[in-house]
This record gives sequence, C-alpha cells and structure tokens, in this order.
Amino acid sequence: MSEHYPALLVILPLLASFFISAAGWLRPACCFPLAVAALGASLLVSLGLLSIVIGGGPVSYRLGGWAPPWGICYQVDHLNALVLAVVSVVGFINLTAARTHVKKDFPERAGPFYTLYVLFVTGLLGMVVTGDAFNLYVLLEIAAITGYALIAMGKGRAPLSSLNYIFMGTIGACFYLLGVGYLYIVTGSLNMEDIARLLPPLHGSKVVTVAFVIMMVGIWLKMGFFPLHAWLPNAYTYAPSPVSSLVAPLMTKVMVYVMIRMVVTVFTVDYAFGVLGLNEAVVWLAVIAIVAGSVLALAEKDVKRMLTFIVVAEVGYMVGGFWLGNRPGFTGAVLHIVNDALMTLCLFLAVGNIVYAKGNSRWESLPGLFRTMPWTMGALVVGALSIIGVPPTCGFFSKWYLLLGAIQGGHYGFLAALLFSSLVSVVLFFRIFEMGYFEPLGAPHGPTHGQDGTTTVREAPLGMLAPLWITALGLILVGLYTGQIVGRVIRHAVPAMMF
Amino acid sequence: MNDFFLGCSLFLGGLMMLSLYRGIFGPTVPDRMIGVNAIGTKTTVLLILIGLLYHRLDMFVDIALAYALLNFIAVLAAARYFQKRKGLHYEKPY
Amino acid sequence: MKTLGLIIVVLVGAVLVYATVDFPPFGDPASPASLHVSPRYIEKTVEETAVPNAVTSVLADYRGFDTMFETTVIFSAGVACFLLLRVSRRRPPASRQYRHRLTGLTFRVKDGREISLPLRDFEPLDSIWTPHDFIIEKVCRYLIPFIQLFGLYVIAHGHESPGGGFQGGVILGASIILLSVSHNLRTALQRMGEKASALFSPFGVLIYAGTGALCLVLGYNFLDYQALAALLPGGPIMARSHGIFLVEVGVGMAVMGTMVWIFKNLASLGRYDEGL
Amino acid sequence: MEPLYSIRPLIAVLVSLGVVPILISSRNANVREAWTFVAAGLKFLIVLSMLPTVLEGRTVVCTLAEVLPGVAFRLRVDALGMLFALVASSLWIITSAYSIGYMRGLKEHSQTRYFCFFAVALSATIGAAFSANLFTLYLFYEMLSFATYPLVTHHQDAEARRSGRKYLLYIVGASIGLVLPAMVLSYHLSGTLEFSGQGFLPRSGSPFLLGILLFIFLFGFTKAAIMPLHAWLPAAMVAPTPVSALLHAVAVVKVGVFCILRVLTEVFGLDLLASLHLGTAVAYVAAFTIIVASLIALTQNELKRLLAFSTIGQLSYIVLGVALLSPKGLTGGMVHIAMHAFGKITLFFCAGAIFVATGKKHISGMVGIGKQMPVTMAAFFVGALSVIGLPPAGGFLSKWYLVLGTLQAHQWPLLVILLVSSLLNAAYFFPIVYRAFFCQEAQSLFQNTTREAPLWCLVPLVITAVCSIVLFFSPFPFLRLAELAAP
Amino acid sequence: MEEFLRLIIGKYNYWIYITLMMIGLYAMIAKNNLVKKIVGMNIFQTAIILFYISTGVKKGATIPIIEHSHDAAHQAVRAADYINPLPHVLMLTAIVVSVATLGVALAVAIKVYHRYLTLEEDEILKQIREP
Amino acid sequence: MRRHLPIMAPDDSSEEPKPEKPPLQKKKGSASAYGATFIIMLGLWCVLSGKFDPFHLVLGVLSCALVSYFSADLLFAAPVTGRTFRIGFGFVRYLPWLLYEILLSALHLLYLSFHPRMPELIDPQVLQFRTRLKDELAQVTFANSITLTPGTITIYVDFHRDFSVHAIDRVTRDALPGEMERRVARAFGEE
Amino acid sequence: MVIALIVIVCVVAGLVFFAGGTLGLLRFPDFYSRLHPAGKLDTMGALLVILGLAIHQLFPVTLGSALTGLKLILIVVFVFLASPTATHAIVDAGFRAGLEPWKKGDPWR
Amino acid sequence: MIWQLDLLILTLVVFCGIGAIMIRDLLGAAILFGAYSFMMCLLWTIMGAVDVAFTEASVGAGVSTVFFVAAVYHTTRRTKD
Repeated sequence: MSEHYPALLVILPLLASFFISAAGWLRPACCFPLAVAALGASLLVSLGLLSIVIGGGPVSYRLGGWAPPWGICYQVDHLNALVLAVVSVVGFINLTAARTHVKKDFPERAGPFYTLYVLFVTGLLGMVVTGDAFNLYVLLEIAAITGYALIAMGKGRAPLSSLNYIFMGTIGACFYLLGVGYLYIVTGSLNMEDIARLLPPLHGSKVVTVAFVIMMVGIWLKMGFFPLHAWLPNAYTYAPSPVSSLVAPLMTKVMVYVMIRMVVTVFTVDYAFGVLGLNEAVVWLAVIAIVAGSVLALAEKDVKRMLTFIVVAEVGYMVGGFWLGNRPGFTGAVLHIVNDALMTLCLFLAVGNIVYAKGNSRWESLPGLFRTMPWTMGALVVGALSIIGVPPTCGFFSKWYLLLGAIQGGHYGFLAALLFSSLVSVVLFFRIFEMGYFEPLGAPHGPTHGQDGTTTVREAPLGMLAPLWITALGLILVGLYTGQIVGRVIRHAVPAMMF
Repeated sequence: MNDFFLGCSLFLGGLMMLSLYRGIFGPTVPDRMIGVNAIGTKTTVLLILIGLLYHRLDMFVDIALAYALLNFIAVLAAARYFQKRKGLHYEKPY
Repeated sequence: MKTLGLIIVVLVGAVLVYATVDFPPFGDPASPASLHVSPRYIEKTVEETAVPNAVTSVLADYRGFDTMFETTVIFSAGVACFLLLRVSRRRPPASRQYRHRLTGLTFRVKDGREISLPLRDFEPLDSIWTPHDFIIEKVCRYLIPFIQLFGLYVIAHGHESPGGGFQGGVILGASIILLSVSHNLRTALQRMGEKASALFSPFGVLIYAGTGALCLVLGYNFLDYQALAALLPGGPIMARSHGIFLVEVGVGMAVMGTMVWIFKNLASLGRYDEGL
Repeated sequence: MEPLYSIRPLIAVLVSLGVVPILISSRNANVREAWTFVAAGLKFLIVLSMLPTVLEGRTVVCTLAEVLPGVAFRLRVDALGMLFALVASSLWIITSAYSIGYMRGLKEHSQTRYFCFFAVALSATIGAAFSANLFTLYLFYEMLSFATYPLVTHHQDAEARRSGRKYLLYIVGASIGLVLPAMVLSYHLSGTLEFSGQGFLPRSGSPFLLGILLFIFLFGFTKAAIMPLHAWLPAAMVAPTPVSALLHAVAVVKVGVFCILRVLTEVFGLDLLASLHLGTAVAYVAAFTIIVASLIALTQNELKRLLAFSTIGQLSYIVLGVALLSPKGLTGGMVHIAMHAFGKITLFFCAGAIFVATGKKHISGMVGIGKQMPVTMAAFFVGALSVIGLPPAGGFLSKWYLVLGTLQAHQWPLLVILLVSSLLNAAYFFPIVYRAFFCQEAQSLFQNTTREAPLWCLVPLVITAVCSIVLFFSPFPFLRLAELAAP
Repeated sequence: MEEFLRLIIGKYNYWIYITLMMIGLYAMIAKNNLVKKIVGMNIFQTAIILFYISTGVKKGATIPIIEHSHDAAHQAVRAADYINPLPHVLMLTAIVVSVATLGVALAVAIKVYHRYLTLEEDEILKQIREP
Repeated sequence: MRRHLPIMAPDDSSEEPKPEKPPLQKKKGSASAYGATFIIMLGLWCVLSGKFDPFHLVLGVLSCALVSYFSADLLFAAPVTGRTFRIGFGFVRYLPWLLYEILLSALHLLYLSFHPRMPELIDPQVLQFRTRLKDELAQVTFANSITLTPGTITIYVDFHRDFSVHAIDRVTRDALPGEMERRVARAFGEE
Repeated sequence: MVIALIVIVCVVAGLVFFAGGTLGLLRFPDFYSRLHPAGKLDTMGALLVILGLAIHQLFPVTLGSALTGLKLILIVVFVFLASPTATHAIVDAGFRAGLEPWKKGDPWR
Repeated sequence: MIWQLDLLILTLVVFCGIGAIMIRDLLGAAILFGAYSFMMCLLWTIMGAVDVAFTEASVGAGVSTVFFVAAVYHTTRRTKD
C-alpha cells in the first residue's frame, strides 16, 4: 500500500469531504468525526511518506498510470515531504480545536464548514505534492475558493475582506497560470521536471524571463508579500477564529513552498540566481516587507490584526531567506516554513481562545487575562517567544539560519531587518502581556490586588486548550529537534548548485 | 462555396457589430437586451457557418443547438428582473 | 486609485508585450507546444483509449486527475454559496399571500392562518410580487424536456463529438434554472429539492473519485481505468473508454447539482422561497 | 582529562523547573514554601555532588540534542561554572528563607507566581553556569531575562510597569540586537559555538571584525551593566527585595558578567585578546564604569538604588580582572563573583529587613537605626566591608588578587583606579553605618518601639554576613575553583 | 517596417489577449463597484483562456476530434492535422474555475450589499470609517 | 393600460414565510403522458445521436426514460387522448399559413426598415382586444403567432384573455385579431 | 449547381433579413418599435440561412448528413419557439419597467 | 482557424469587454457580459476549440449571466462608474 501513499494523501480527505457534505444533510453529528478521521488518516500517510522519503529518497507516483510528460505525476522529495507533514499536522490540530467554535458560533452550518475545511487542506496537500505545473493551479484554486468561503463566513467586515481576497487571489492565480502558459508556449510541457529539462537552451528568451516574473508576482500576491499584501490583514482578521488559525498558518507557507518549488525545480537555481540575477533586488524587497510588516503591526490595536501583520513580516523572512541564494538561507527559509506554520497556529489558536471567551481580541478585552485564562496566555507567551526568536523555541533556529545566510551572503540589510523585526515583536508582545498582566491599571471596578484564587477563572474549554498546548509544546520540540530536521531532511532538499 | 460562406460570416459579423452598438449605447436596459438577443441569434447562425467552413458541421451543430436552446434563458432572467417590479423607476438607471 | 490602476495596467501590459515578441509565430504547426507533448494525445488517443475526441480523452484520462479537482472546485463553490447564503433560522410569517391561479388575484391571509379554499387553485406567494406570465411558462414547459434530453445526449456522446460531462451537466442544470426563471423557484424546488441538488453534487464527484479509488483497490494506480477491465467487458482499451464514460457521468451529475444549488442560493438569498 | 558524562547537570538545572507544576497546583502556602526549600536543597546538593569531580580538574558533560550542525544543546560543568553555580544555588536556599519572611511580612500578593518564576530564574542561572557552548548560554540567558520580568514587575503598578519596560528594552533588546548577530557571526567565522579553553574564534579573522565582535558581546550582555547600558539595574530595584538581592546581586547580573567572562576566555581566548590588545580596551571600559558608578552611588539617597550603583561598579571589577589577562587578575575577577555575591546579598537583605521592619527606603531616614536593629546593621557593616574590600571580609581577598593582577599586567593606571574606587566605596558606605550607630539620641528618627525584622528575615542575613567573614579565612572551594579556571 | 507590420498582424491574438487582460485588470483595480470588479475578474480570466487557446492553434489543422475512428487502425493519424488539444483541456478546467469563482464572488458580494446597502467601495469604506 | 396588470403593492414588511412544504405537489402524470414523452424523446435522441450501436441505444433509452420520468408532466399536463393528436394535427395544418404570414409581414417590415423616410411611415400604437380562445395553449399559440408576425408584438395577456398588442403601423394593426384568431381556433378545435 | 443556386439564394435572402433587422434595430425610434425588426426579422433571417445551409450540407446524402440536416431543422424549430418568447419577455420587461411607447409626432429619440 | 473572422470577432470582444466595464448600470453590464461570452464562444469555435466553445456556450448562456442577474436583482443596479 505504501506505494500509493502520495495518492492516498490527497484522495482520502477528498473522498471524505464528499461524505461529510452528505452527512451534513443526513446525519450532522457525523461531520466532525468524519473530518477528524480523514485528516488523521492523511496525517498518518504524510508521516509515513516522510519516513519513506527519509529512508529511501524521493518517490514519484503516476496518476492514471501515464508517464510523466503526458500524464500527471506526484513527486515527493525531501522538501515536499516536510511541508506535507507540516500542512497535515496543522490542519489536524486546528480541526480538533475548531469543534468548540463551530458548536458555539454556527452549529447549523457544521456540515459545509467541515467539508470546506477538509477540502482546503486537500488543496494545500495537493499543491505541495504535485509535480505538474497546471495541476498545481487547479489545487491552488480549490484551496483558494474554499478559503474565500471560509473567510467570508465571518461577521462584520469579513465578506468585504473576502471579496478583496477573491480579487487579489484571482489575479495572483491567473498570473501564475499565465506564467505556466508562457512556459508551455516555449517548451510544450507542463510537467515541472520536464520543463526544467527543456528550459536551459531557452534561458535567453524574453518569454521565459517574463514567465518567471509574472509567476513570481502571482505567487507573491497569493502569499501577501509586502507591497502586494493589502488583502491579507483584513481577510485574516475578520475570518472566524478556526478559519484564521487554519488559513493564516498554511496558505502563505504553502505559497512560499510553491515559490521555492518553482524556482528550484522548474527554473533551476542557475537561472534564477545566475542568469536573471534578481536576488539582490528581491532580498531588498523582503527587507522592506519585514520592516513594513513589523511597523504596521505596531499600529494595530487588535491582537488578531497585529498577528496578521506579523504574518506579512514572516513572509518577508522566508522570501528573503530563500532569495539569499545560499545554503543557510535556503535552510532557514524551509525551516521557517515549518516553524512559522506552527508558531502562527499557536498564536492564532490562543487568540481564538481569547475571542471565544471575550468576544473579540481588541485591547479592551485583554486586561486581567493572565489571571482569568492563564493556560491560554501561557501558550501565547510560548508562541510569542518563538516569534521573537528565543531559544529553545523553534523560531530561534530558523532565524539563526536566516541570519547565518544573511552574513554568508553579505546582505547586512537583511540581517538588520531580521533583528529589527525581532525587537519589534518584543515590543508588540510585551505590550500585550503588560496589558494582560497589569490588570488593575485600567479597570477601576475590576478585581484589584486580590488574594490568590479569588477571581473566577473563565478558561477556554479543554477541547481548545489541548490543541493549543500541543502546539506550544510542539514549538519547543521542533526547536530541540532542529538538528534532526535539518540534517535528515532539509539538507537533502537544498539544491546542489547552492553553495 | 467556401469563400461565399466566409463572406456571409464576415457580413454577419459586421451586423453583430452594429447590433452591439445597441447593446452598448442603448439608452435603456431593455434596449440592450434587444441588442444582445439579436447578437445571440446571429451567433447561432455564425456557429453553423463556421462549422461549414471547417467541413465538420456534424461537430459544430451541437454547439449551435445548445445555443438555440439556452440563448434565451439569460434574456428571460433579465426580463424577470423587471417583471418583479424593480422597474426603471424603482432604481433610476444611469 | 484610477491613476494607480492605469499605471499598473500599463506596466503589466508593457511586460507582456515585451515577451510577446519572442513568442513562436501564431498558428505555427512547428511550435514547441505542438511538437512536444500533444502529438501523442492526437496520434494515440484512439489506440490507447478508443475515444476519437482527443479533448475528452486527455480531459478524463491522461489528465483525469486535473478534471477530478476541477469538479471538486465546482463542488466546493456550491458548498461555499450554501455556506454563505443559506438562511436557516426563520420566523413564522405574520401573514401569507396566495394567488388564485385562474384569475391572478392575490389574497392575503393574516395571523398565520392557512387558506381554507382548495390549494389546487392557489399558489403561495411571498412578499415579492411574482409575475404570472403563462406565455413564457407554457413555452418553457415544452422546451425543458428537450433541453434535458439534449444535456443527456451531450454527456453520452462526449467520446466522439464535442461535449461531455461538464457541458451536459451545465445544460441539465440550465433546464432547471429555466424552470425556475420561467415559473418560479418553488416549482423548480418541487422538481429538484434542496437536498437533492445538495446531494447530487458530492455524489457526482464521488462517482469520479470513486472510480479512481476503485482502480486503486484493484491494484492499479489511482484513476488508471485499465483496472476496470476486470469488471467490464472489452479489454483494457475499452475499459479506458468506459472509465471515461463513468467519470463523465459523475461530472455531469456534480455540475448539474451544483449549478442548480448555486442558483437557488443566489436567486433566493438562501431563503428557498421565491427566486429571481 | 576525560570528561565525566552524566545527567547530573541537567537534573541540577531542571530540579527547580520540576517543582513549578507542584507550586502552581498547591494552594497551601506552607506546602509551597516547603517545596521551594526541597528544590533549593536538592539543587544545592546536586551541584555540590559534582564539586569533587571538578576539583579534580575534570568536567561533567551532558549532551541533549544537536540542534544545529556543530551546535548542541549541551551542559558542561567546569571550574568557573561550578564556582558560579555553587554561589547561586547556595544562596537560593538562604534567599528562599528570606523571601518567606519578606513576603509574609509585607503580605505580598501572587506569591505562587513569585515562587514559580523565582524557581525558573534559578534554573536559568544554573543552566547558564553549566552551559557548554554559546548557544546554550544564550538560551539560558534569554530564559533568565523572561523569567525575571514578572519578578521585576511584581508590584503591578505604574512604576513597576515602567521599570519592566526599561528592563526588557535593555536586556532583551541588546541580547537580540547585539548578541544574536554576534553569535551568528562567530558561527559563521568558526563553524562552531563550543567553548574551548583557547577560544574557538579563528586567529586568522580580521582584527577589526574581531574587535567589533568583542564589543558587541561586551555591550550585548547588558545584564553585566557595563556603562552606558546600565540604566535598567537601578530601575529594576522596584522589585521585591529578595528579587533584588538574589537576582540583581547574584543571579542575573552575575550571569551577564559570567557570559562576558566566557566570551573573553573561551570564545576569544586570552591569547587572541592579548595579540589583538583588546584586553586593555575592555579593561578601560570596565574601569570607566567602576569610577562613574561609584560616583553616582555617592549621590543616591534611596538605599536600594545606592546598592544598585554599587553593584554596577563591582561587576566591572570582575570584567576588569579578566580583561587584565593576567593569571592573578583572572583569579581575582572570578573569585569576586563569589565574594561580592555574599557581601552584596547581605546588604540587600539588610535593606529589605529595614523596609519590612520600618517601611523606610531612604538613607536620610535611617539615622539612629543601629540602636533599634543592631543585628541588621552589624550585618550591614560586614557586607559593606566585604564590598569595599577590607579585611576581615571576603571581599578583601578578591580585591587583593585584582591588585596583584594589575601589577602582574603592569597596568599602573588601573591599579590607581582600583584603589580610588575602593575609597569611593568606603565613602558611600561608611556614612550610612556611621549615621546608623553614632548619632545623638535626639537626632534618631526611631522610637524604641521599632524592633528587628522577623526571624525569617533576620536569620538569612546573619548567615550571609557570617559567610562573608568565613570566606575571608577559608575561601577554599571558591578560590580553588577560580584558580582552576584561570589558566 | 514590414517586419513590424508582420509582428502586429501575425500576433494579433496575443495583442488582443493582452488588451483584454488589461481591461479586466483595470476594472479589478480601479473600478469602484464590486460587481463591476467581478465582471472585470471574469474578463481577466477569459483573457488568459484566450491566450492558452491561441497557443494551441495550428494553421491548416482541424478540430481535435479524430475523423473516422473505425478506420484509424489502418491510416495513421498525423498530429499536424489536428489542433493541439492540450490547451483546450486546460482551459476547460479554467472556465470551470472561473464559473466557480464567479458564483462564490457573487455570493460574497450579496453578503456585502446586505451589510452596507451599497456596492460602491468608497461608500462602504466611508461607512466603515464613520460608524 | 397599467390597470390591467394585477399589481399588488410591494410588501415591505420583513416577515418571512414559514418553511412550509410547497403545497403544489408534483402532478402525477398519466401513463399515456409518460409513454408519449418517451416516444418523442426517443425520436429526438435518434436524430441527435446518429449512432445506432447497442451501447448508444441503451444509453438513449435510459436517458429518455429519465427525462420522461422527470419531465413528462411538463410536456403533457393532461393525459394524452385523441384530442391531443387532433390539436397536434391542427397545429401542423396551421403552420404553413403562419409561415406565409410571417414571410409577408417580414417583407413589409423589411421595406420599412430600409425605407429612408421610415419615421413617417410608422405609427406605433398599442391596441387591446379580447380574444375568444378559451384554451390556454391556444392563447399561447395565438400570442406567439402575433409576436412572430413582424409588426406586432404581444405585450401582455391577462386572465380576462385581454391582449395588449404593440403594432408598428396601420397595416399590421388592422390585421388583428381577424384571420389569425380564427385559424388558431380551428387548429385547436374551438370552432 | 441548382442546389448551389438555391443555397445561395436562401442564404442571401436570410442575410438581407438579418441586415434589415439590424438596420431597424438601429433606426427605429423607441424600444417597442426596435423590437419588431430585431426580434422578428432576425428569426426570419435565421430560418432562411439555416435552411439554406441545411440544403447545402445535405449533399452528398448519407445518414450522417441527413441527421445533421435534421438537427439544423431542429435548431430552426427551437429558434421559432424561443425567439417570440424572448421577444415577449423583453417587451414585457420594458413595459413593466415603465417605458412609454413612442407615438407618431413625438420627438425623435 | 479562419483569420478574417478571428480578427473581426476579436475586435468585437474588445468592444464588448470595454462596454461591460463602462456601462453605468449593473444589469446592463450583466447583459453585455452575456454578449461577451457569446463572442468568446464564437472565438473558441473559430480557433477550433470546440469543447471549450461548447462549455462557454452552455456556461455563458445558461448559467453565468443568470447568476449575474440574480446577484444584481438581490443587490442594486446602481453604480457610479
């Protein structure tokens, strides 16, 4: 069976989503267990795939039994396998946390919600696993459409933000599609490896250059890279909590993966860093992204919204790290995909708990939280430390590699930007912690210097705390096992041409 | 004969352009509906002509048939808009 | 915003124009796109899949995986519209309106009471006035069966003429939409209820994915229809052909269901009473 | 010599973390405090159990995980680390006792939180002491920073908030903004972060770059409060006194100095420093801090602030001693960690005891207090002697070695500075003692009603004072360890 | 000059696709009305479809449905005689995606309208700013 | 003119209807209706398909069965009887005349269209008359015939069988209802 | 040859009707009168053109071409069913939208 | 591929597109969008992409315009640009 893992990975949740949808009509109570089973199965499969890849190198799977340039094939190498594991882990953990929200906020729409949820994860998994440029587009659209709907579910400004996201996302996806078309017109192939094989004689062609540029712009739009990020904060802020903690950790990261995949596998490192020589400029863009994301986050008075700007800055980390074009930079970028997915998940889950308890995540609702929701805030602290980059949380290690890459590449602007954003995150998070901590300051009638245990503890239910703390502990574990991850997985994913 | 059909199709295309004038500049929405409906009829015929030009009419006729059948759904829907009393006076047209 | 838009548009346009100069000549039979991958599709489609329509064979077999997800996209759009628009909590009405079918007069019954006259002659109305145009109604009644048959024909003949599951599905869906547009949504709902359309679409995609999974269970790769030779007569090549047909039926069902579903949600704002 | 592989260092680090859940779960104050004692005692015993091995000249190593290629999460107990760990863990027991007296005496709120973070901070301190490489050191350094924040802001009022901000700004800002890039740069230059007696930085690096690196490290470890990055320390004095005592006289600030020591001796290596003439530069920076801090201390009225500035000055002694690059200087600097710790903690305990008993913070309000609280003020006197560096207190020994070190390094100006600063120290301590004991009855601001602080407060400070004196006569483990550590 | 003219005429499809795409893009960026933006979005997607279909065109070829399938075993099928089917397949998918996006976008637009009672973006933003 | 339209004031109250089962149940079509639909559909299938191998024929039968199951009552609201055939026959007899009429008036309209002084020739007016046709289908046929005949368009037919017709000029106006109504009535056996 | 002539006559006649319809669509003064040429002349034109094409493609007569011809006729039938209905729907829409018919003597719109 | 028709229809398509964007009435825009999809269908037919044309025909005529009208019906026809 293990030779079918790449297909099963996507097929299981896909099939399950249909059953969930049907169950939504026939037997609503079954929706959640089905979703858990589906994502759990794909989580197991993805872990199995990871171990296969670690043990025996890349795996490929022919869908429909057709050989690659004619049929679609799945190509799983070290890079894929890692991102797959992350996507399925995040999807699964967040799903378990989503149940309480769904029960409270929209119990009657659980069926479609879980359907779309599972489909979203399916789309992302497919995007990561596929080795066909066009197939990636289709899966991208699945993830996008389900994402639009899930975001638009929210209250207040959510539909408007979602509509903006639809426009920007469509432009991004279409630009990507156009780039694929440009490659197709000069190579006649859609398979990534096949294109890579055919491209080198065409390196001077304007078509390939423009294909590259258009594709990158499209992908950047989808990932919210700084000047193209305008849709992101609103969309993630106004989405319902379980959705924002699903979309925010995964969508941008997977798009970063797509960018890496495109550059490394399709265009090859030679072309992107050698022939075009855009790396310096892109790293500077990333610098701007990091700085701007951090500074914009400073201006926000809503924790969730602040986090979205942090996401913008983090995208800058990954893009910049990758475009440094050296081994540590690449390692840092890939590692940061893993770490940032977990960190963002942790933070958004924590904020989700706050929203669950308080109704919103604005600053007014923060005071006294350390007293009333100590567990949630504890996990929030862990996540924050990870964002700041404090060892042994995993955020430190990816930052380490990125810094190393910046030094090795001699790009001190990027170095400075990384440090700056870390410092800004300190300010950002400690402002929140202060507010949650110095509760008596702004609350005249609130509980004052009370004795221990006098204030009522209104902690979020266990169903939400457990995933949160699993994630928080995961942050530390991943940090401690960074050496393993880098040595066993990422080291093999670094293209040989990089130095 | 081919050239003749080509000429016919070009002529029809020209007529479509004229109809499109009504579609774009028609002062009121019903006027646009007329224009577009006229274009739809011409499209059906044009599809058949193109099929003849390709010498594969048996393949193209299905498309034309689909058009003939479905063409007026859109017009009906648009008309329905007015029938449901959201007339021109209900919301001032520009 | 306008200036910014103009600048962006001009910039992007310039970039695209810049690349166009290096394109292979338009319609060149020797362009890479025509020489590298696609010749096999054209030359081998009959041999390998017994489907003369190369588009169908590529769509449902060579690149069948894409199409499965394409159908899933449609399905997820249906679910999305439902999720966004469907209203579930409703208050009982303070009054109801009925129209006498023969005369077109409308009555209003207050205080939640039902009309006591035989319902055969009356149809319920909602707050919005519903037209009663029997010319359109009659003509559409006669057209709809033909449209449906045509849709089924298109699905069934995807192998040797243009068309296939998607087109046929849309036509079938359009017939229901036409019913709704010409009469009103209730009539359409009573022919194809909400639950039916909502179950049609996942079931259709399930047929597709299930066919693929069946191949997997039979020991072949996912969507490798050759596996169906064990179940269907005609050998592996015909098995591919039949597999494609199965899949097309699934696509047709899914698309029909979803189109109707989306329309119902959009047209009635998720209230499922009185449509467009 | 072959290192000893053992998980004892890890246990030593984790034992205080281990009791945190118990502390949180128990509502009973007595149980809580008992557990604190148990943890402190255990920790001290474990540290002590490794002492013989270290005294033999061997090291105890515990590797946990290789987090980056060439960089492991590894603990290693060597002489310097042992010295520091011994000081910190022994003083934790005493401070725990004192905390009980102080917190109960003042009926402070959130005592659970207080004890928890205290335990965490101690873990971090021991961890820093036992770090085998720069990464592990940085890890515990950061852990300590964040663990101390809730302690500093314990009072949760506006002032605490302000101080907390300042504290974070200086310490975390510098560690992220300066230390982190410096670490990455070191790693980039040498491919490792593992401490080694000769320093791991390559000799071939450009002198300019290495010089910059050194100063980034020097100022990056802000906990050492090298001027001009010292302002957080006086501000952090808003914390409850046990916190100030243990953390800001022993653990936190000493960790900063300890880090600088590690960087000087085991990242750069004395030879490299000498060959680049960087030692002298560092020494003069430290000397500047010593003088200026002492001068500022002269002008302070609030006792804890005065002690804070005194601490700033004293910390730089340690840096100065190491920066002399001479064996005696090294020994002096290292042993000063211990001596100053015992002396200064006594002083802080006294300040706290005075506050608990009388509620007074300012020196001007302590006229005649010696009559009412003779034990406290006697201890204060001993502590002051130790800090000034006069016999029969332990401080004298370390100062003696420092002076010898300057002589050995032929740095006459530094010798002068040392002596002048001792005078200044005397100048700001003796007036307090004088006013406390030798004033007219009429000028005394205290009625006879004022008594000594509670016993929980008093006993610890007596113990530390006694220790200060004992250390003068038998400085055995500390001096031996310092001599072992100094090459 | 002649070269230039050949460029203009010979790649007419590509120019038009760029024009259409720019129309769509302009509408999506600069238009104020949300439904207009959705129209623009569809035009944008159609432009890309146009591009793809144009890449598949072969001069002198017929539609990609093999004639006389029963005799195919005897007479070899020449690829040059049939238009490249691959772009068609891809674009079928793209059309489907665009319909799906259209449905979702319209649903969301309706939701937006019901909250702000207008479809003009500037008016909505004004409402958000001045609650 | 407007008074003929059964317009009700738009109800702006926000009340919403109860989720009731639509009282209008699907009419059970008679077996004859199903059979007739099936036969018609099968004929159409043969025309459309053009393939008579077993596979396609089976598919055809299945499809026709499906359509007749689903939509038989749309095509034949009442059971199929002899009257249905009579109407069909009458309708076929009516068609040639209609086509001829259409051609004639189309030529007339074509003349108008191309005439340089067209604005002077036309005289659009709305005229109303009441038809005597009773059958709804007959009315529809009549109305569509009017619409198909260039120069006249049925605007509205209300339940009183009142026709509102827009006519482009005097010539076309004068022809109504006259001959056409008679022929439709004959075709539907109402005379 | 005769057939070709018939075809050409049919198609040209159809095109003339189309042209008339389009011209009328542009020239007539108001919505109601524009519908007359647009709706009806186009239908007539479609009828003639498609008939012509059906005749053209019927030769050589095979089963396939006959069926295709039948399909073409089917298209005409459907157009004849759908077109007046659409016209009616449009005029109904315009009428309900409140468009006033142009009367002789009104200013030219 | 019939290039004369191709050019003609391409021009029409552009006009239609611009019209759909420029009309200051959403219902009109929806209707013109229907016309735009007719044109597109023709275009695909001309370029030999019958399946795409079929899809466009069924979608454009049967579904997408209706969706637009439904959406406009439930929102508003008013637009400022």
